[in-house]
Amino acid sequence: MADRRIIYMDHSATTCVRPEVMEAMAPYHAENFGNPSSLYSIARNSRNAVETARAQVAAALGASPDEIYFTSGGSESDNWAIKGIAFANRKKGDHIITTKIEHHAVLHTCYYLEKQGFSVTYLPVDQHGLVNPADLETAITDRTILISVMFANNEIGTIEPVAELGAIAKKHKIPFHTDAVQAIGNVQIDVNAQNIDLLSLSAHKFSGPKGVGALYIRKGTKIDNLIHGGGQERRRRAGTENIAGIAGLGKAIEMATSDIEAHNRKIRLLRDRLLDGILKTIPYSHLNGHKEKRLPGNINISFEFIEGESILLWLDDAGICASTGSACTSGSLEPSHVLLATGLPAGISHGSLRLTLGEVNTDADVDFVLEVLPDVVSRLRKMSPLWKGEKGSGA
Amino acid sequence: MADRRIIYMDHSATTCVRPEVMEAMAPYHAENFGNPSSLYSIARNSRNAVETARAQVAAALGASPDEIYFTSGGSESDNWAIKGIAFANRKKGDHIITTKIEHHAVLHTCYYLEKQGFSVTYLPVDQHGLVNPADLETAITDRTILISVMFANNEIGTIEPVAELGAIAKKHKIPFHTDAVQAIGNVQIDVNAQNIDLLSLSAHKFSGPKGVGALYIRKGTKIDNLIHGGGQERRRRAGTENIAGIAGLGKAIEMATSDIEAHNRKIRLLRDRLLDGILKTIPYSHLNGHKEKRLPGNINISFEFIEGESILLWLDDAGICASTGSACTSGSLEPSHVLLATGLPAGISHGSLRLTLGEVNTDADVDFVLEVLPDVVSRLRKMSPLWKGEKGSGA
Amino acid sequence: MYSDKVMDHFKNPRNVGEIENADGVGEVGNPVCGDIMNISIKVENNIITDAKFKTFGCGAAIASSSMATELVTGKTLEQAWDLSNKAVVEALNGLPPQKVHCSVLAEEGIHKAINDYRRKQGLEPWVEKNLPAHDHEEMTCGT
Amino acid sequence: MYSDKVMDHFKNPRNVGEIENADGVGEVGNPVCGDIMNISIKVENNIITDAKFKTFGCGAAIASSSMATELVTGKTLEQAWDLSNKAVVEALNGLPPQKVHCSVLAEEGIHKAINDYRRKQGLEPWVEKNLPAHDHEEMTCGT
Ligand SMILES: Cc1ncc(COP(=O)(O)O)c(C=O)c1O
Ligand SMILES: Cc1ncc(COP(=O)(O)O)c(C=O)c1O
Repeated sequence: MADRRIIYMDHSATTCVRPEVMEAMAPYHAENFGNPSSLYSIARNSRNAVETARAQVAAALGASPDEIYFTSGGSESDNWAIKGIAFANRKKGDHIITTKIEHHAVLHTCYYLEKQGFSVTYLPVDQHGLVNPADLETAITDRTILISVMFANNEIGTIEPVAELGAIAKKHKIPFHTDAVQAIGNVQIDVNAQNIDLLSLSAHKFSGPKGVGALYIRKGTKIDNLIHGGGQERRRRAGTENIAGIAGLGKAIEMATSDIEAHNRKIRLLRDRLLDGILKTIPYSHLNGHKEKRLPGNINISFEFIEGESILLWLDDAGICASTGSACTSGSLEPSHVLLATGLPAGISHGSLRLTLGEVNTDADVDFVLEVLPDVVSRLRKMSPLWKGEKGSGA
Repeated sequence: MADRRIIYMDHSATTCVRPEVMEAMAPYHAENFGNPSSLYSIARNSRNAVETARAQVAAALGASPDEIYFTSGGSESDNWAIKGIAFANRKKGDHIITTKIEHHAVLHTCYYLEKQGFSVTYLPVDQHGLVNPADLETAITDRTILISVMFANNEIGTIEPVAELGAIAKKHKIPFHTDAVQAIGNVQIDVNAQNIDLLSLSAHKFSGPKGVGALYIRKGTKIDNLIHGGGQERRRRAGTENIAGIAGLGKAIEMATSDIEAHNRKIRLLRDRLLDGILKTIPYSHLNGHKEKRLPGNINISFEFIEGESILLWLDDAGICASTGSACTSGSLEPSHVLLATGLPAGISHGSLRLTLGEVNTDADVDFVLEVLPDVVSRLRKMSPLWKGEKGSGA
Repeated sequence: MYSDKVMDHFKNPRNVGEIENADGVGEVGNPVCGDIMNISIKVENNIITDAKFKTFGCGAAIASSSMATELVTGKTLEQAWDLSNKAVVEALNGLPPQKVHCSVLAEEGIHKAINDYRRKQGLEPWVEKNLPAHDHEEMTCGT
Repeated sequence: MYSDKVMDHFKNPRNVGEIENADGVGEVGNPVCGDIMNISIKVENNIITDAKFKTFGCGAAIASSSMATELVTGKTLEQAWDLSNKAVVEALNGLPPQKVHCSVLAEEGIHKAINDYRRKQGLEPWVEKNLPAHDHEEMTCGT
């Protein structure tokens, strides 16, 4: 029915590796295969690749290279930050503060720690998904050993007041972690100006390879290892380094953060046209998240009376790649915990669609989605027992 | 002085990715970049790649695909197996049994668990590095919740009586983990016949990529997650999958285990000629490890009166890549914990050299090492204050 | 993730709609769980001559409703009552484990429509014999 | 990991050997730590006219011994005594942190040889003024 052109609008799930990143990785797949821990000269190339990437990541965050540790991705970084701080500071306290809208890598880690005897406060958010700094201030006790608030939400794209939250943490001398997996390349980050003590990132979210990420750990932070063993990463993260992946991460973050302003301007323009078009042509549709404080490429819309997966299947049929929420919960039956936290009724949150735009998207892509989506919604509404027709909509 | 041909004899540290493995990975670097958790069709290729690899790993181990979980490498697998079992079974007991010669990924994990209140027995080994099953039997208490014994040692190459140790564990209904990182492709593995409940492996040790590994977990084993979060790997290991790496791991293990006998025959022939040549031409040199129960490519020799690093530097100068022990401890000042456990005096263990051969090595490589090594040893001995000359050696 | 059969019934659903003056109607599920099925049937001489559905739900829910209405059409009420969710799953060439509940919902919708008919006829409603035997592990919503 | 200067002194070590009838000899380190240095010196008119070493140890240990013997040759005993491990590290264009102890060992070897000379001359041995100021973090063996 539709042409088989693929329109990828799921950049928050993952991205395609850029050609320049492929190039940066190429020498380390086979040719320069030495183990960086080895002494002989051919291993020196591997070592240099890792240290170059470390400097690139540090530069992107305003950090020092010896505060950057490579991991296998955002989930490992989140787990390490939270468990590492929790277990290392258990004698000092047992209370952790996070939010109701974190990624599962943070939430499930916190649930696990609750089973291990820690207590966790999950801060609420307002209808736009924003954490209120006053709530954080109130939640802090003298047993609090960690505050973890994501930089930008993966489902609704809301950007949190991280610098302000970090300042509160700093005032109370509590380590502040932020899951910046969705923020890299979209938001200007400076760990010092923004009072961040730990920061998670994942390469595949900004045109780097899958299976590699990093954790920024401010010098002097007391944290246990998550993966014990060999002396890699200055004895803090064991395991033979994923050299190719690390080299790719370095190049990708350098490129993604080289001109965030221009990137945002371009993406936001496309996004806003798509968003306005959808809201105008499809009745009973509402934007989720914050109007301004949101990731430049993110659209999250609820369509009443229909269910999200069936929208995705029809979009896929037209070659449009989209998502209902975070990719890893697409098999789940539960409505999005993020949308519920913003106060959206469960029934409506089931009918939410996430479109996340990236550099590859064009005006033609936007036009095509605007052509396809209204039909899909109306087709599904026509078979929905909840839909009773709608005068103003012509349906 | 020497020609710049590189002779790589450090296959236990890491290996070069095979061309066929590169090929298997290629489609997943950029082209098929979909997140396997996504619903749309382009993500199906990613999903299929992961499931193909899972079947390949399962086949290599005599396991079922739904018992295979992908990780970021051997260290993560070891950490997961040990911490995951320990924390999940804490109510049942707090005692772990392992050996003195494990890789640091196991040892340091156990040290960490000791700090968390677990008690650990480190079984001794004999002068060949072999664990005595009777010692295991004796060490078991009614608080024992995990036994972890490596399949083959990374430094001295000794192959442990895993099936027998596993049978003892089974008799006592205690989960049995084996670090098989060095064994894959060198030893026939069958998790059922060998009574293995958990098994760690790492792709880069058998011509696969770095930064990807797997953990086999027997169905029904009670184990906590190490990395919590999204629902990947059937909810047991969160994180967007390293598709390219996983595809590479699958291909690599399939190839490495397709004809272990032929591989061993070839490598052993080369290895034995090299070993005999060294022992014959260099006085005061002794083989470490077991003569027969050893990895086919492994040579670990101590040269009295000299120190290992300086041997490596000279070998590197001649283009020969070797190691003193495990690559990740090459910066360390401590003598190898493995050699000490076999009863070798610290002074002598400092002078140990590990040469590990692989498929790429040739007769010419062996000849060249036999040409270079005796000179290196004698040059260093001449400047050693411990060396008092030696009649029989002509030095 | 879905079989071709599921995708066919999702994209070309049979029997969409509501039968006017239906002899029996059943609505099951709820919006919180993300699935609602409305099944209406026409019955003549103890035989279901027509069945229609309206569904709010995922691809599997739509395909299950479509398949279930197709399967019961032309069947006696007894045969239709005995239609299990398994038969729906099989006819669809399988469903992913976390989607099996959709087929259960379809079975329940048919049952509810049949009993609605029986009640309207002044007959005793039939009692569910088999507790739905499906994978509850992944579920947090009751069907 | 090593500077070109270190590699040069490792591959072309200066002053290897033992001086026959040396005026002073110092041996430091032990095999358990994997480093032993033996330094012998020839002294004329309070000046070190020759210095030789034998070393069991890593690349840094060999290069440090070579460099230290070179640095003290031609110096007065006072100047040689004041040669710090830092001077050795600098002359080698740096050493990796975990290898700095090798330069300390060289300093100690020179000191021991000088005091051996002084003792043989019936002089009071000099006292170590500065505690070796080096990175002990990575060390498990005392130098
Ligand atoms: C026996 C053994 N276990 C575990 C590891 C750790 O594997 P990786 O470096 O891939 O994490 C290694 C290799 O470094 C090893 O030889
Ligand atoms: C906000 C956020 N945190 C963490 C993650 C986990 O990252 P990864 O899948 O690379 O482990 C993701 C993406 O999946 C994310 O969007």
